[in-house]
Amino acid sequence: MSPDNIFEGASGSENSESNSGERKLGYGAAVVETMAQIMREDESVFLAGEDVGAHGGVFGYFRGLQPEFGDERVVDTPIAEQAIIGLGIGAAVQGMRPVVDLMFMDFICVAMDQIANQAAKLKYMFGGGAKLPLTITTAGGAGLSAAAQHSQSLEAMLCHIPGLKVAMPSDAYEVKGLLTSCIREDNPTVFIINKRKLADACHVPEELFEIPLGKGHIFREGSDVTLVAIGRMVDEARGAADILSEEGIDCELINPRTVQPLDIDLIVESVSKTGNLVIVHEAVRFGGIGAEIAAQIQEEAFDYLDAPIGRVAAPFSPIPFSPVLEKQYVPDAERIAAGVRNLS
Amino acid sequence: MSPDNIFEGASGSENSESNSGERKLGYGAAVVETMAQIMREDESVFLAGEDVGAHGGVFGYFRGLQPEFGDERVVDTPIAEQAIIGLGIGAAVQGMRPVVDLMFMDFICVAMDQIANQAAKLKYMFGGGAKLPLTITTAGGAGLSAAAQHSQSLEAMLCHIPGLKVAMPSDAYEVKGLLTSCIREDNPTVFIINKRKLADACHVPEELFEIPLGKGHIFREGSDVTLVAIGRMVDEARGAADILSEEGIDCELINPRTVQPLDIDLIVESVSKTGNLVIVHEAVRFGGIGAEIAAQIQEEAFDYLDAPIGRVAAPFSPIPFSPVLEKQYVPDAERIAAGVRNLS
Amino acid sequence: MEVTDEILIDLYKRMVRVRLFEEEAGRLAESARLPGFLHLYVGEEAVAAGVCAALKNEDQITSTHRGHGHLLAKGGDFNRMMAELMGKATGYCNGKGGSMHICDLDLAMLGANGIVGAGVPISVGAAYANKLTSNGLISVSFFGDGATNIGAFHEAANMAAALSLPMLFVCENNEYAEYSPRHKTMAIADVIERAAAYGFPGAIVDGMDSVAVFEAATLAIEKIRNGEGPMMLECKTYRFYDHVGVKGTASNYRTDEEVEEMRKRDPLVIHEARLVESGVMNDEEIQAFKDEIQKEVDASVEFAEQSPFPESDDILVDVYTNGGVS
Amino acid sequence: MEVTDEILIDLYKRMVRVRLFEEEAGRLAESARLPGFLHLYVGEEAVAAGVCAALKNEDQITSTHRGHGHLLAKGGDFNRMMAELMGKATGYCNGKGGSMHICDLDLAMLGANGIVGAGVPISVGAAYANKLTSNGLISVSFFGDGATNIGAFHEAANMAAALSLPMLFVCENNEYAEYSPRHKTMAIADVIERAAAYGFPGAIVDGMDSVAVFEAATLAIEKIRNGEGPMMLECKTYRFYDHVGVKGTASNYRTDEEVEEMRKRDPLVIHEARLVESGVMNDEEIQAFKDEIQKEVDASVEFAEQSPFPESDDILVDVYTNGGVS
Ligand SMILES: Cc1ncc(C[n+]2csc(CCOP(=O)(O)OP(=O)(O)O)c2C)c(N)n1
Ligand SMILES: Cc1ncc(C[n+]2csc(CCOP(=O)(O)OP(=O)(O)O)c2C)c(N)n1
Ligand SMILES: [Mg+2]
Ligand SMILES: [Mg+2]
Repeated sequence: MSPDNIFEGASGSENSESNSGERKLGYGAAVVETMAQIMREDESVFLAGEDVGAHGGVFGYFRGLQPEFGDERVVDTPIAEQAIIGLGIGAAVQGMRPVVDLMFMDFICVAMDQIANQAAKLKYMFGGGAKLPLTITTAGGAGLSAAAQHSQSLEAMLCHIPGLKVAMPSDAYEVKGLLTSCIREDNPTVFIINKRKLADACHVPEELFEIPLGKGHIFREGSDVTLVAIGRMVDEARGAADILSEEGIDCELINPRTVQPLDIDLIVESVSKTGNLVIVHEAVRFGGIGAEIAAQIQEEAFDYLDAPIGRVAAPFSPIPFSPVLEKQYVPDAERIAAGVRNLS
Repeated sequence: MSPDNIFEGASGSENSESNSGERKLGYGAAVVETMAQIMREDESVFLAGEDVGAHGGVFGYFRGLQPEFGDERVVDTPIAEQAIIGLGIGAAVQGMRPVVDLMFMDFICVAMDQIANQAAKLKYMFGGGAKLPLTITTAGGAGLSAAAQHSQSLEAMLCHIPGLKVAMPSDAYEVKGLLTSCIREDNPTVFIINKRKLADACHVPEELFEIPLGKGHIFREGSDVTLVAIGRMVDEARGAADILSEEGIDCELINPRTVQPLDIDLIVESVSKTGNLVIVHEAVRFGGIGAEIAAQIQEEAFDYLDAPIGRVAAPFSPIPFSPVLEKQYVPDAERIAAGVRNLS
Repeated sequence: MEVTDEILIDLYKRMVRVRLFEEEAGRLAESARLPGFLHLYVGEEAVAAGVCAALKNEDQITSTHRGHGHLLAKGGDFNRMMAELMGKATGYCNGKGGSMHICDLDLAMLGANGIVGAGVPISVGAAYANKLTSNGLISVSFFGDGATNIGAFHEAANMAAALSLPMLFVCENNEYAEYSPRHKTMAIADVIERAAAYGFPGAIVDGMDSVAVFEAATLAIEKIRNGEGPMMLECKTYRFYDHVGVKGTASNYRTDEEVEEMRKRDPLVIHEARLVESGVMNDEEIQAFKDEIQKEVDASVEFAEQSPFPESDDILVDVYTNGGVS
Repeated sequence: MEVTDEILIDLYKRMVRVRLFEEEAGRLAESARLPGFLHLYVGEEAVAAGVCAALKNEDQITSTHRGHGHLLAKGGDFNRMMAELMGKATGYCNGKGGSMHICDLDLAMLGANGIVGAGVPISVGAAYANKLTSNGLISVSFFGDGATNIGAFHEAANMAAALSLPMLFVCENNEYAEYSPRHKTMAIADVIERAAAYGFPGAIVDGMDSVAVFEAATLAIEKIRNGEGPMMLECKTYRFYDHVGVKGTASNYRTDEEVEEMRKRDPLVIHEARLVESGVMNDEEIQAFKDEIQKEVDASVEFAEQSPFPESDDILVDVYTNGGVS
């Protein structure tokens, strides 16, 4: 299989850890490359979901896996999100390492019982006896005019459920490192693919590597204000940092990489240096992960804060279809920059 | 029907708005009295759910309704939470005012698509044409050794979904006033009954009355620290206030009554007086409604805060079965008092 | 039951409206003039037309991700639909819903739905309201073959049966769910075998023949209105275009030959032959009829393109009845 | 198939273990010595016993809110179960799960479940692992009649059929879901009619007769192990106590006469008669057998009561493998 030529895009962001290398890989292509490499080395990994097999996933990021691994290790399922998660849980308890796909993140709601009441709690309810090396992949985020039921960022719902880990790769490098860690992890993880990032390429090592779950990353150092951005918002925050730097405001940009566990120490450290914090996410502001970060930071870095913590996030509405509305809806570099300027 | 003699309990809290009157009614009995009175005055109200009819609900708070209103207006359904919510949505769009019951709050996960992707978004996706006067009743909260799947407080998941309103009555008075408002409201509401409060009685007016959704209530005035407590935690916070008052700490106790909309102005006002805030909820701390309150308050009352905002909530684990563990798990007056003393 | 000339024309009109509108929408999508995902109903027109022709205006329907067909067959407005597909303020949903959320409450069309199977429970609710108010209406849910594999469908079908609701289940069996052929996702010969699991009757219908669908639906609806409880129709049909949009995708989930073979059973062609044969319309009249409707379609494109986009202030409007929160 | 004396004794032992343990648990609950909700299996023992006797130890089962019966019938340990019911650190789940989450992974019992129907998809996953690894094992899901109304059951049953998994569906039809009689929540005569909707065979079995269950299960399991795909058994049974706990509740959802009538078909009594008739055991031997097991039950109460409660530090243990978060 040759995943390398799918999703290739000229645009794309550079991960600071990866500037050295030369091979570039697309964000979507990184999913399929990682899956293939892991499946080659670990017999217990398999993939199940709607149209992940013959079609290679509706976004194509599983393309080529079924031809290589066959239709038992890459299995097309009926439209049955609850049973898809259950398939993963039952197989994981039996010692497999299933990767199960929910096509759109919005569909976690269809399967929420299996995710939140079963997968997340099973080990605990069972008194610890079980391991649950289950990975749920799903595509989140807006920007494709896919409207209210196919564009959501619902990570906050998952973060509130003890037992889950939640990864949100912001570029192809993180796709590979985080997906590898998720699949090798003995706990249920949700791996959130941003559907607007698929074509963006950056340097990605050929070999498998792990990015630890729970360790954030400083994308750019700065002294005036800390920007914490989640998932694709890292790109927009970088844009904001560029704008602001021309105005003499020096931003430190932190990408938590996983929102559960959350690397609060890294943020505390940064804020204790900059004295200012703005958090950016695509999800609705009310009750988003930004609220938790703000609550923890005001607690742990109270004396360092020069101004209230700002949040730049989506307004309190479902995601509108019309491109003109959607564009207003999703935070972008300009709005983030404005959020920083507004710190008072 | 005579709901008055069910759920009667000697214990029980007083709602400060209600000290004047004399008739006392239990928290659970207030549900059934309110339902009955509303159903008498409004033909379009009906109740549907598992065992709500012949059995009167597993907690008994619908007892007597089916004998009075018949088995079409109080209908027992199959075990089918998705279809129960759908039943409510479809009937509400047609102009009825359905009340649909999900026995335990944990079961919102089984029906989350219908709640979060359908009910909450329908009006918006339809460009405003529809009204959705739907009330979802459900029993939340721990304390009955009902373990991880029958004890959760998941209001934060609902608050993050634009389109829903979420009420959490802390006593029988609020049960009546908030339930009346929810049922008369033209938007989908979730009415969260605390299952440990059922027997607690307080004064409740005989006639129907409304408590506005989105208006919090000051339960007790104080000058040193603001306590914001949700649902049953109001009782525990009152206990904490009593303990602390003996130590010379004067607490102002606010009950938001609804967590969506959230009466942030009331809290800001209080904090601008006291300079200190501790938020208390039964849900897991990470990503709970306390995070949102803290995030908003640090933003809007930054200059008034003398110390970081504290949160007293459940630890990051599923709810343990064993009574000894569960007792440690759920916040109580002592832990809240400790949380206030810890403000630094 | 007699299928009068008026009915034949009515069925034809419903189908042509869907076909010509959607062909146009397909062209617009191909030239990137429509945002978002577009799931075309072309090839399946006989189902929506046959069922909707058998309904009263006030009977409710719920729909799927493939919703234009259902709404147009029920009498939906070209202008408001085309404007919606373009995300314009004049659209059915003021530009907020798009193709997957098209609805028209005045036509008792309770919405397309982006979540497979999710419309079926909502139909149950409408049926329950009908029952409670004894308004004599029935509620119809359209859903695909693939949708019958999901829990929401099952719960709704069983609930409708248990409560004996006035509801018609219409399965549009086009033998695929996205790119998965049906035999891979269910182990039964016909979807209709599922009706028995809920205890209601069902029938298989030629979903390429609008008269057959109309007759079966009329029969079923009569019984349902008489209080006999829910029923299900499995309409064997086929989608002529791809799952999303028009062009085929990379994966070969079905062959060109299969599509060609099925296109021979084009519901419009079948119906046109019948119109001519029975002397209801001749070829010229048919062409004139189509031209007329094409003009309306063209006008709708014009209307949509001229229409303004929503204002950005609009984002927070209609989240709640009576104003916003938080 | 020959049902040997050993098998008869084995079946009896499984049933008696459930019965005596649960009667004891019921007494403890009545005297408020057990926290939480207790859903007793008494009356339904023949189902779990018959099925589990036909299984290999390593075959997986998932269970319901009524899970003690399944685990005990599969060989579960009295001490650990009683300790769990009391919330003790020595319990099956270290006191963290309680009655509704009883499990024993060493016995391939993948858990009771507090969410109706939720165990069925998990069984599908175990069956899929069996298939992928060709380990020759099968996965069994127990569920109630009421559970067949919920989406998770439907999705799981269809998926098992579509993927042709080695899985046995065992419906324990006790004719009630909590306080709702079955005819109010489904419009079919027998639950087994649902099997056809997924395309797998099913059979109705007398769920009060452990031999009948054993024979039907053995037959089904043989076919399933041979790769013929899933099957379903509907075991007609009855619960002798209330939905929760022991005592009847206020509502008259069933009559005392009905309960008395069904108690005449007590699976233990039926089986004891058979044991005596076929000369496998006489009355004294039966009594001795029971006394023996009662002693173990008594010892388990002793064990549980002597056992410590978990430490409060324990709350955050086992949320995650390899330590905690946040
Ligand atoms: C719950 C859910 N799962 C998956 C999808 C993605 N999806 C959209 S349409 C579709 C296929 C539906 O098949 P069918 O019901 O047969 O309808 P058809 O497209 O053939 O008309 C799928 C899987 C979805 N929208 N919702
Ligand atoms: C999703 C869900 N809905 C409702 C309940 C409450 N509940 C617990 S047991 C039960 C009845 C189950 O009936 P059945 O499946 O026939 O099993 P039985 O109790 O008769 O053994 C119900 C409704 C639940 N636990 N989970
Ligand atoms: Mg289809
Ligand atoms: Mg039952």
